[in-house]
Amino acid sequence: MYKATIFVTLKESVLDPQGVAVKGSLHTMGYNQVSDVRIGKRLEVSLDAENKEAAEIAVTAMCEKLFSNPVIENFRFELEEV
Amino acid sequence: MYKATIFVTLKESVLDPQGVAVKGSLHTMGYNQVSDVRIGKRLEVSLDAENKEAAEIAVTAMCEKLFSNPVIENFRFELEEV
Amino acid sequence: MIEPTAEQIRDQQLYKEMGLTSEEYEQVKGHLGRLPNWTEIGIYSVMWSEHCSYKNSKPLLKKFPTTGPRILLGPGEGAGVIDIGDEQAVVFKIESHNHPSAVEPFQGAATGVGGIIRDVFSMGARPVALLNSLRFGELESSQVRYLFDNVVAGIAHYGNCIGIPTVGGEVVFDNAYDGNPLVNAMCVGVINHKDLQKGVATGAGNPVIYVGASTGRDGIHGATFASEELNEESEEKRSAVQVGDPFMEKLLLEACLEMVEKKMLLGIQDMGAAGLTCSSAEMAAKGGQGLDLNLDLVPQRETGMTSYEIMLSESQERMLLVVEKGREEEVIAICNKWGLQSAVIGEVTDGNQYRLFQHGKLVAEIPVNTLVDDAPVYVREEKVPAYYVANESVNPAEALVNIDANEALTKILQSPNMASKKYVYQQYDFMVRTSTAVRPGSDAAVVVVRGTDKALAMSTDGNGRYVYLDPVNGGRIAVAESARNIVCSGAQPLGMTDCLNFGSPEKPEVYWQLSKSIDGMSEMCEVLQTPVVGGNVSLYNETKGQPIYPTPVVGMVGLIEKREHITTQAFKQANDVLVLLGDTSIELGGSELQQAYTGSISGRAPVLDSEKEKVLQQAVLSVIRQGLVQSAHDVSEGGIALAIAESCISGNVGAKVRLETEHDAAQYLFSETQSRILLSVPQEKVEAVIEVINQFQVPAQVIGEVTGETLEVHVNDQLVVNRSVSELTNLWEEAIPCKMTASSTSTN
Amino acid sequence: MRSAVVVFPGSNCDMDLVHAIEDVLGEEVHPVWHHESDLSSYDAIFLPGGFSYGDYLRCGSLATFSPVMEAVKKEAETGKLIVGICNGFQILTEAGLLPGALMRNDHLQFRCELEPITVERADSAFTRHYEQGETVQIPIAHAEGNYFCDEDTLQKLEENGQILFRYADQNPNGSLANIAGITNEKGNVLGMMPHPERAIVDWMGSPDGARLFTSMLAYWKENQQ
Ligand SMILES: Nc1ncnc2c1ncn2[C@@H]1O[C@H](COP(=O)(O)OP(=O)(O)O)[C@@H](O)[C@H]1O
Ligand SMILES: [Mg+2]
Repeated sequence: MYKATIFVTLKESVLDPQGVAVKGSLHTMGYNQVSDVRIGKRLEVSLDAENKEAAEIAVTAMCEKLFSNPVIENFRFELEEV
Repeated sequence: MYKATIFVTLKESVLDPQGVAVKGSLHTMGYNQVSDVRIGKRLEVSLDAENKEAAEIAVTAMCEKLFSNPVIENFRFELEEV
Repeated sequence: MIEPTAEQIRDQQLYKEMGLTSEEYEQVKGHLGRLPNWTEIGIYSVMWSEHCSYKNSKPLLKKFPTTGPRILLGPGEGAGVIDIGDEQAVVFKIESHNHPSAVEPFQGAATGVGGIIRDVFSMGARPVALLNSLRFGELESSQVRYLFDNVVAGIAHYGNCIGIPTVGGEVVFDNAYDGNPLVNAMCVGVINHKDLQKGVATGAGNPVIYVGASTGRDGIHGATFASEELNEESEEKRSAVQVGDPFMEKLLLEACLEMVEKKMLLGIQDMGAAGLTCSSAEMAAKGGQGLDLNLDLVPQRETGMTSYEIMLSESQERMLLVVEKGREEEVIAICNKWGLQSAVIGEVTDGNQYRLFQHGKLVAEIPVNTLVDDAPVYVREEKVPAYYVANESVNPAEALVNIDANEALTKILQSPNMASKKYVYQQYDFMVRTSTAVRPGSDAAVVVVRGTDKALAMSTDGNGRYVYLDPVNGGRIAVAESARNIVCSGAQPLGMTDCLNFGSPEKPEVYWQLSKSIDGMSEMCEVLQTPVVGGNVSLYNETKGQPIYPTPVVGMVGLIEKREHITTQAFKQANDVLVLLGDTSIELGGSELQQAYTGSISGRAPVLDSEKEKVLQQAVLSVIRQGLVQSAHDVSEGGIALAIAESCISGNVGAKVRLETEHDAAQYLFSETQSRILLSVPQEKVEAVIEVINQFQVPAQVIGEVTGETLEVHVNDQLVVNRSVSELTNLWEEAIPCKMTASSTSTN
Repeated sequence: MRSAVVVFPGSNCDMDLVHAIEDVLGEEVHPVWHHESDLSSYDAIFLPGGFSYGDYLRCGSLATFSPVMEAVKKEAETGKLIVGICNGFQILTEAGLLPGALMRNDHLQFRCELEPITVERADSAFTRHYEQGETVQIPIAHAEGNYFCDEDTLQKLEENGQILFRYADQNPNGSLANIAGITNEKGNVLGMMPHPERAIVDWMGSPDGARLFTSMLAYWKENQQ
C-alpha cells in the first residue's frame, strides 16, 4: 500500500484571483506584512502497487490525465509506503 | 522574508465529496488500485517578520481566523526563511 | 469508544447532556419498563427534541387553519400539497438551519437547502424553485460580513449545483440577530396528483431500503443542537455540522423521481434531522407497524461506528424507502444506473416494536409509538413583557419631526435592509430550468408551469420588528404582506408555510410572543383563506441570554391562471397614471424612518385590519385579471416613498407625484400603514380601474404619473423630493456592495 | 436535423436545451446518457450546462472520462456541429476539443445575469442569423467562466476568427480578451459561457438566443445535399 501526496499549483504565469483576494482580506485584517498568497490543491491518494516504481508510474499518469490541467497547472508528488 | 506553506485538510470524520467523486472517476478510468482520495488546500504565503517566531505566531493566527474553519478542518504549516 | 451502561446513564444523569430532563428520563423508563441503554436514550433524546417533536409549540400550532377546498395534504408529511388544477399540485415547505449556519455558515446554509429539497422530492414532486429568508447582525461587523458572505455562497453552491433556481427571498440586517443569524430555506415543487408519496412503512415482511450517501460520524446530535441556545461551547460541538454534496443529491433526486414514475414505492422519507432514527421510526409509527433494522447492512463511511452513532448520524443526501417484497432488485437497478449506493437494511414487522440489531445482537428495542406519539408536550407560561407595556404610551411620531424628505429617501434607500439585494441574488442561478418569468427584484417571483398556461407566484416575508412591538398585528402583517406580494404579481394566494424563529420558550415573555403572533397569523390565514400546509419551528435563538426579535417567516405560494396576468412592480411607460389604493395614517412604530433617525424601535407596530386587507387584495387581483394595470407594488417598509422609488428604479423611469395631507410631509411619505398597493395604469383605463376598485369599496386616489427621468414628489404643492432616478438607482444598488468591499473573503 | 443532448451525472441544463431545441426548431432531439458510445446517428451534439460530477476537482474535468466523450471526439472529426454551453464549454476545453481553460471568475463569486454579448462573426455555422458586430442579450450563470490561454493560442484564435462571442460591456468574469465563446479551427465545435437556451422568448428576458439554433439548422440544411 502506498500513499501519494500530490500538489497541484497554478503556473507562475497564471494569475491566481483567489490568492489575490485572500491577500486583500489579510491586509484588511491588518496583516500588511503579507506580500503574496498563492492557493493550490493537495491530494492524498492511497493505492495498491507491486512496488514503488509501479506506484510512481500510476500516480504520474493520474496527475497528467486527471489531477492537473497542463494549460494552467503544474504538479509534483511525494510517495511513501504505508 | 518568510515563506509559509500551509495545508488545510478536512477532518477525518468529515465527508469529502470531492475526494469521493474523484475516486469514482479513477475507477472508471481503470485505476481500481486506488482505495481512497482526499482533497485539501495548499496555500503559499510570503510574509515579512522580525524572526521565525513572530512569523509563526502570525501564520497561526491567519490559519485560525481565515484559512480554515476548526469546525470541519485542520491545518498545519511549514515555515522557511527565504 | 466505551459506552456508558444503563446504570451509569441513570446515576450520572448522562441523559441531561443529551437534552432530556429527569422527568423525561422517568417517562422513558416507564415506556420501556426498564432502564434504557445508551443507544435507546440517544434515540429518545433526538425524537423528543423540539426540532423533531415540537414539544413546546404543538399546542400553539393547533391554532393554524390547515384545511381548505384546494388542500390535498396539510402539515405532517415532508411538505404540504395544494391542488392547482389539471390533476397537478404544488408542494412546498420552509425550514430553518440557523444554528449550523452560525457555526459553519457555508456548509450550514448549504445543507439547509439540501434538506428542504429532499422534503419536497420525497413527496414525489419535482422541485422547481427555492427561496430563502435570512437575518444577520449589521454589516459594520466583520464577523457579520463573514457570515453573510458565506451563507449566501453556501445557498448558491447547493441550489446552483443541483439545478433548482433560487428565485426569491429576503435579507434583513439588525443587531437583534448578531451572533444568531437566521437561515430559512424554502423549496417549491410541482407534482401530478397520482404521483403523491407518503412517508409510511406498510406490509409486514416488506423490505426497508437505504439509498444515498454513506453514514459517517457527522452531524451527530444535530437535532438536539438545533434546539439549544448558542453559546461559546457550541464552537466545540464540532461534529454537529455536516458537509453537503449537492451532486449526490442531484443523483438521488433523479433516481427517486424515476422510482416514483415507475410506481415502485410504498413509502419514502428523507433522513434529515435525527437521521435514520427519525425517518424509520416515523415511517413505522405512521404505518402502524413495527420495524427491524440490521445496522451491519447500513453503508458506513467510517469504521467501528457504534449503533448509537449510526442511528444518530445526520449525514446528508440519504433516503429511506419501503417497497413491496420482491421489487428490491428494480430499486437497486435504478440506484446503480445513477451511481448511487443502496442496501436493504431491514423489514417491516407486525406489532409495534422498533428493533435494532448489530453484530448479531439486539441493541435497542422500543415501542415505536412512544417515540412519536408519546413525546412530551409542554404548555408554557405566558407573560406580557415589560417593554410591551411601556411602549403603550410611546408616540413614535414625536421623535420624527422636521425631517427633510429628500434626505430621508436617500438615507433609507441606502439602508442595507431597503437597498437592492442584487449582491445576493446575482450569486444564485435564478434561471436554470428556464421557467422563471419574474426573477428576483419584484414583489414575488413567478415560475411558469411548462405545458400549461399557468404559473406559480412565491414570496417569503416576515418583519421581526413589527412582531416584537406587537405580536398580534405583526403576525397578521407577516401573512398579509406575503399574500399582498403574491397578489401584486397577478396570483391568487393558495396557502402558506411558516418558519417560527423565536427565543427560548422557557421564558414566559418569549412564549407570549410566540403565542400571540400565532394568533395574529391564524386570523389572517382564516380571512385570506390561505391555510398553513406545513412549517418549521426554531426555538432557543438566543446569544448570551438575549433572544432575537420574534421572527415568524411566511412563505406563500399563489396561482396565476394565465401567463398574461403576470405583473411586476416596475413602472412601464411614460404617461401611465399612478393610483394609490388604501388609506394612509401616521404609523411609524418599527418603521424604517424610526430606525434610520433614532437608531432603535419603539411604540406599536402598524395596525392591520384583516377585512380591509382582504378586499384590497380582491380588488387588485380583479383589475389585474381584467388586464387594466401595468404594474402593481405592495406598499410596505419605507412607506409610499419607497414604493414609488422602487417602481421607478425597476422601470428605469421617473414619476411626478402630488399628494395632499394634513400630516407632516416626511411622516406621511414614510408611514408604514398597512393594506396599501400602488398601481400604474394606462391613461385610458384609469376610469375603469377606479370603477372596479370602488365596487370593492377600497379607497383609491390618483397621485401622479410616470414621466421623465426624475422622481418628483409634491406634498401640499411643495416639492419635497426631487432626485434623478439614475442617482437613486446608484445609491440603492451600491449600498450593500459598498459595505462588503471590506469583506473577509474566506478560502472556500 | 437530429440533435443529441448529452446527459452527464450532474448536468442540469440538459432538459432546458431539449425544450429550447423543440420549441425553437421543432426538430428531433434526444437526451443521451453519458454511457452511450455511438453518436453517429445525430447531426448535432450539445453538451449542456450544469455541474457534471459536481464540478469536483476542476469544472468539466471528470466528465471527460465518460464513454460518450470518445464518441463526441469522433463526430467532431467528421465535421458535425458540436456545441458546449457553460459546463459543456468547460468539458470541451478539458477534453482538448477546444484550446485554453476556464478558470474561476476573477471576483470569485457565481454570477447570474442577462449579459450583453457581441457577435464577432456572422458567417459561422452558429451565427448566420445574427448581424456582424451585433450586441445581443444572453444570460450567463457560472462561477468559472474566466477564459485563459497562452499568448500564442490567443493570437491564433484572433487570426483564425475563432472568437465568436465577446462580452460587450463589463467583463463579468475576467476572461482574456473578453472572450465569451470560441470555436475550434475548423469552425464546427463551439464552446460558449452564455446560455442561448435561456433566451428564446420575450418572457425569459430576451429572445436573442433562439437565432443560434436557427443558424445551426440553416447551416445543416445547406450542407445536406
Ligand atoms: N435572500 C434572497 N434570495 C433571493 N432573492 C432575494 C433575497 N433577498 C431579497 N431577494 C429579492 O429581492 C427583492 C426585494 O426583496 P424585499 O425588499 O424583501 O421585497 P419585499 O419588500 O417586496 O418583500 C425580491 O424580489 C426578493 O425576492
Ligand atoms: Mg413586499
